[in-house]
Amino acid sequence: MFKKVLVANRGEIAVRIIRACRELGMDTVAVYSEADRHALHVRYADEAYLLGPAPSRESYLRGDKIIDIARKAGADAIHPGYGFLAERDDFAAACADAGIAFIGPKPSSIAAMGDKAEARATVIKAGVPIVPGTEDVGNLTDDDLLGIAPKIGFPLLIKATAGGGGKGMREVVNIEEMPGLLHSARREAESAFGDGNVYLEKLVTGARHIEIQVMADMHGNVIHLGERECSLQRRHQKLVEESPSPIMDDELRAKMGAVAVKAAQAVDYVNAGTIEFLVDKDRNFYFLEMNTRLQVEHAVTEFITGIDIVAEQLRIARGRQLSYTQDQIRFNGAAIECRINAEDPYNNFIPSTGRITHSLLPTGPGVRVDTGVYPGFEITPYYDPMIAKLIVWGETRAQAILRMRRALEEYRIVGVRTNIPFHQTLMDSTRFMGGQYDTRFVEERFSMDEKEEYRDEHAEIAAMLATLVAHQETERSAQIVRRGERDTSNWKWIGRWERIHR
Amino acid sequence: MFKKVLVANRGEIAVRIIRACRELGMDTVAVYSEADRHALHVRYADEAYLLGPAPSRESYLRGDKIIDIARKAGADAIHPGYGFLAERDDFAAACADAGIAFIGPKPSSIAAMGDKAEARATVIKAGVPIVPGTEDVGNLTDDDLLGIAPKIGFPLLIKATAGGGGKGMREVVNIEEMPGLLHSARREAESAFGDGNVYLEKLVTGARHIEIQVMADMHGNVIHLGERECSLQRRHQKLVEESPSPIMDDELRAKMGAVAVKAAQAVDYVNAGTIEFLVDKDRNFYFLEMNTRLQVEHAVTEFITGIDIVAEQLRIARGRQLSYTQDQIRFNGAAIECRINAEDPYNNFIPSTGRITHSLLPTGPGVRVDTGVYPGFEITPYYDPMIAKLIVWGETRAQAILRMRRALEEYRIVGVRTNIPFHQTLMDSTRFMGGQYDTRFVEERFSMDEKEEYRDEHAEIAAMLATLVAHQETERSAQIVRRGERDTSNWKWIGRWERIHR
Amino acid sequence: MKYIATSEDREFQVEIIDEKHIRVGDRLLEVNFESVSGQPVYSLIVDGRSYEAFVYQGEDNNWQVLLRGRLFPVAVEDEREKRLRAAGNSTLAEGEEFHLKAPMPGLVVAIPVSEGQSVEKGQVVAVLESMKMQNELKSPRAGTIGRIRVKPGESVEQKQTLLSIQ
Amino acid sequence: MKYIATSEDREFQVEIIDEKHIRVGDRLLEVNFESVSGQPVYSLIVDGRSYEAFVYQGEDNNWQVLLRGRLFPVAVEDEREKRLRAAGNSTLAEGEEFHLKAPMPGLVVAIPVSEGQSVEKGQVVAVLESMKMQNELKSPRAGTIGRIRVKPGESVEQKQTLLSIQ
Repeated sequence: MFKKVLVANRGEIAVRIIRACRELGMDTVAVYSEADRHALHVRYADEAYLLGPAPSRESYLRGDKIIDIARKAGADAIHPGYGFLAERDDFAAACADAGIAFIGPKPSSIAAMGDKAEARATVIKAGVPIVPGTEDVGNLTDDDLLGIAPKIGFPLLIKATAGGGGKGMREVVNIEEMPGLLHSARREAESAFGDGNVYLEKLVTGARHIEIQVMADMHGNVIHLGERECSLQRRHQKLVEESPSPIMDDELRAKMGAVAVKAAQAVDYVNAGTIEFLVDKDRNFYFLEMNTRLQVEHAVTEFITGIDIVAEQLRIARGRQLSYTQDQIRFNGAAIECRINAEDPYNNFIPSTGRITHSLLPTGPGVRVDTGVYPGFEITPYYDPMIAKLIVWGETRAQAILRMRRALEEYRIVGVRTNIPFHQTLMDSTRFMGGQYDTRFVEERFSMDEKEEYRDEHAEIAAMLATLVAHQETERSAQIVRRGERDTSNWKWIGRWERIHR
Repeated sequence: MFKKVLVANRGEIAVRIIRACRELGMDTVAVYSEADRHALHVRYADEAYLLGPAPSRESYLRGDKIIDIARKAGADAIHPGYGFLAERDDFAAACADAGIAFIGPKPSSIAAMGDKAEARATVIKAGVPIVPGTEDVGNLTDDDLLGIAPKIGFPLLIKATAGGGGKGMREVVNIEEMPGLLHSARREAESAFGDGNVYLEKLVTGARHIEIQVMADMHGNVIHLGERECSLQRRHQKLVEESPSPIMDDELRAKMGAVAVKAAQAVDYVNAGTIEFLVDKDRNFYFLEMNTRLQVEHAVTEFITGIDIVAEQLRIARGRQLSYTQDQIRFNGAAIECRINAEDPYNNFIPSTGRITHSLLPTGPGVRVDTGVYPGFEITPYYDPMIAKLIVWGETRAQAILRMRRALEEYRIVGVRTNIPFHQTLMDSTRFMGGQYDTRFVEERFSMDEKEEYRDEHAEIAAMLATLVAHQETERSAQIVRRGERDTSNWKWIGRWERIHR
Repeated sequence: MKYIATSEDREFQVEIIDEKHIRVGDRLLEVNFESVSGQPVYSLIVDGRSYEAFVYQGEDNNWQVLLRGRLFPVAVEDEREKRLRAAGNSTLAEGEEFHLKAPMPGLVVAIPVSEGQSVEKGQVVAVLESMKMQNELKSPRAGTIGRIRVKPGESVEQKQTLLSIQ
Repeated sequence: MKYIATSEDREFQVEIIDEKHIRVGDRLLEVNFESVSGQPVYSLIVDGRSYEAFVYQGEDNNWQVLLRGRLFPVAVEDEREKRLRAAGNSTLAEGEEFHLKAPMPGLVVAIPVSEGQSVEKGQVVAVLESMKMQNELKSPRAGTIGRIRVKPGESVEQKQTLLSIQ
């Protein structure tokens, strides 16, 4: 196996990867920005090197520096995690040139799937169904796109060809607003990926976002680890993922799994990857894109399959055969993940920064928390607001939901606002419990203050709590006033007042 | 199911039970001593009632008060956890009289197994092999015992008939020291259980302590969930448990499991229980005792079977059938538990008390931490020093050990000393890795400072760290001196000196 | 001390009697109220029910109570503040002379204005001490200070006129 | 500042050069040393290697370093302390006159004894300031103060005799 692995990432995923390396007896090298000297991945790694200033472009996106550090430290592999350099084929290629194993697919696969338009063309050849849209490869002008748009029909989506995570994505309901949206989409894509190319895609309404986890080794073996339901999103950011999907059955899973494997094979894929599909009301599924890297929500699949995906990534990258064949994969129970973000769900989800002063993690049976923060750590505005992933497992989906409610109720993070209340409200919503939701549910049909009867029940308790705290504060300030009086008597003080005001 | 369950315990097990209740939609009632107002089980429960002063006899052992509270709060069941009132048949009976379900076996079963001498007699009838010793029921005088001792042969053990957890247990190597040991054993048993009766048992050398988890419902179904290896003990206190046992195979497991079921049936057992066996070098096994309650180390079994034992306890107590048949029980992978105690492994394991100022829990795949403490909580001298249980799962025992090392290295508890370094040293010991240990290993053949080469490697780093901290301290105090100088110049100060000393 | 807490559009009369007792409406309740680890996390046991919540202070008397995964905005006023507000809010027509009255019995700490001085709406015209706290009394409108009837150091009765504003 | 740290029966010469550099023996090392969350938990990155340890103070100059699951007792002395110890330890026969010498250059802050005064073993006979710290010089044995050669406020050279004890 590898002797030393450099983890080119930060936060919970860097910690996750360091753990896998440690459990496989590999030394770990962390890299960090000036904002992250105290970060958990720096504390846990065997080695740590400063990359540069806080902004990603000057630190975690500096592939050149990272490769230099890997050389200097004698690391024989680099794990990119997700985000940052994970889907940059040039970085993967540079690693190869430097004789360092890139723990992920070949640069050509990243390139093929990284350019969304090319990806669509590639998988179409492989007979994979896709959402109608601009079939041809990118580099289309606004005029081209404005011409094609009516043929595709509205509503439609503008998507960045280099994109991901909703960056550079715009929804268009009519031709009039399209030029402006094209402009802003290109600008956003440019700044996010250094590539302003966009393409068009029909907007499938009432659709679910379901992805298939695939694993492929260098010996041509490709398997899938079932699906993850990712429809619960806000501004194209996933908030909750679960597996199995409430709408899934063995037959559909087998069909989608087979197609996912085909898509991976179409780009000669190696290592862990995820094929995202759109599934419409009639359970027709369409290829959306492939994430050629470890997914944030991989732990959901780890829970129901018992497979350590990151450890398997490391084995594969070392040239090992997959540890499992497709028919050895068993799905056991149900798993749900809630992404805990430092943002205020009562204030339009604006990001919340600050020092974490206190924290209490939910634990116990079937609960897993992957996090990169701890009491005393400062949440800076430089990076993703996701500070933790709370994942639970249950024998059934119902049990998993009950366990998630229990875990969310236990979770305490003080110092920054978090979206935990959002998740608690969601877990209580009948729509979620019924599994009846689509990609628009959170934005269009979900409200933070449902369950009135519940609120009435607790309004009085809230009144008592606020009053008790207010009283305590009053007492405290009163004491301060009293102390003040001892120093200078009111009379002197009043004298001063009079002098001033005469 | 039950509407409201009172948890007659504290610490991690009270929290564990509250979690199970919550996940089954039951309200929970906590009871607490004056020392535990801030305890986690009080914070997590739906209701909480004060029992009395810190000492257990005035709080957690006050069965009468607890039943009154249960009545007052309208709880329809009481879960005793382990320790305290868990194995008191009179308390179980009092619950029944009060019309409150006792989540555990019938009083008669507790009584039968609670009196160790009677237990031996009972299981012998059922054809269960036992360690040679005083076969007849307790109430033996010192003279009786001194007379029987030579027939059993030395070395032998004095054990409290009402006992458990090594309390009132003494090892006797010759007849001369026996009277004194009998006296101290009786005194300890008297104060621990209010019953000074003791019996004798042959000391099996080189033995392993292996227990079988059984579950029985009210409909006559009894199954076992495999074994837990508990040989790693210090002063008869378990420190590490694992399953499967390194010496176990399917055949022996089946045999011991069948015997365990027989022993449970012999006392018409209901709910979760554990049969402890001594296994000698030739893998002959002898019944030691039955713990008629939930075991501290139950989570080890939960990990490898996927069964939530506490949830199952609640269902059984409600009269449900067991959710599983024996042949549905599958053992998957390996699990290890380390008991994290607030004690100093470098200072003869003396208990350490104080306020926890900082804590960082290990998380990630296959790691579970059950704890009742958190930053800001005060560890008092009144209760058990066990503040947390760290349990890990791995596909293989080797992977579990590597994961446990990883988790122990991550675990930070500041404010009290803990035995984490003991566990880290143990996990590195070749004997443990080889699974070659018995009940005497920790006390007789284990040392905290093995691995010299390792120490040499880190001696210099330790030197640097100590120097850097020392330097920091020096600078700090120097600054204080400097500040002092600003107030009164040295010359004035010296003048004072001279006046004083002339 | 008596407070009026408004939560979910309902007014609750909450009286803090002592460390362990409060009265809500006419119900006397035994409470056990503790801050956890010195954080804005509070544990409340009231008649056996155990609650834990985050309580953050908003502007003025508004508090945010995060309880069981729900946010409850609560406005808390004590009687003094309520009277002050009443006093402040008492609307009045221009020109008409306004008599500033003591909202509660207390000690006149300062009269930071002098007769004939013109004042802005909301300007502090008197500082009154009661319940060991100093309360600023503001002018309800712009105008000129008329007769000042009290001097610093004097104690005044509730409703006693302190000064007038023309 | 130079220190001598004894760990695992080995002496390490550790010199603190500045915030970011130390010298161990003759190796110059770049260090990044931080306390975590204001706890006695310290993170040390030295030439890229990342270590985290609990560091507790024992008696005097003894420190307990809990590193990677092992406890390392470490004794840390700076040169001054080592000299002081040397000075204090210098054994001598009864009767023989002992000349107390300055263990390091510095300023005489106080001579809390007077000539002819009898002193106990270990009694403070001089206070010397150097490196912004005041160091008490103790009598190595019981005796009588002979001639006092320095006055408070005077600065002295290393090894300069301060006073004698008969």
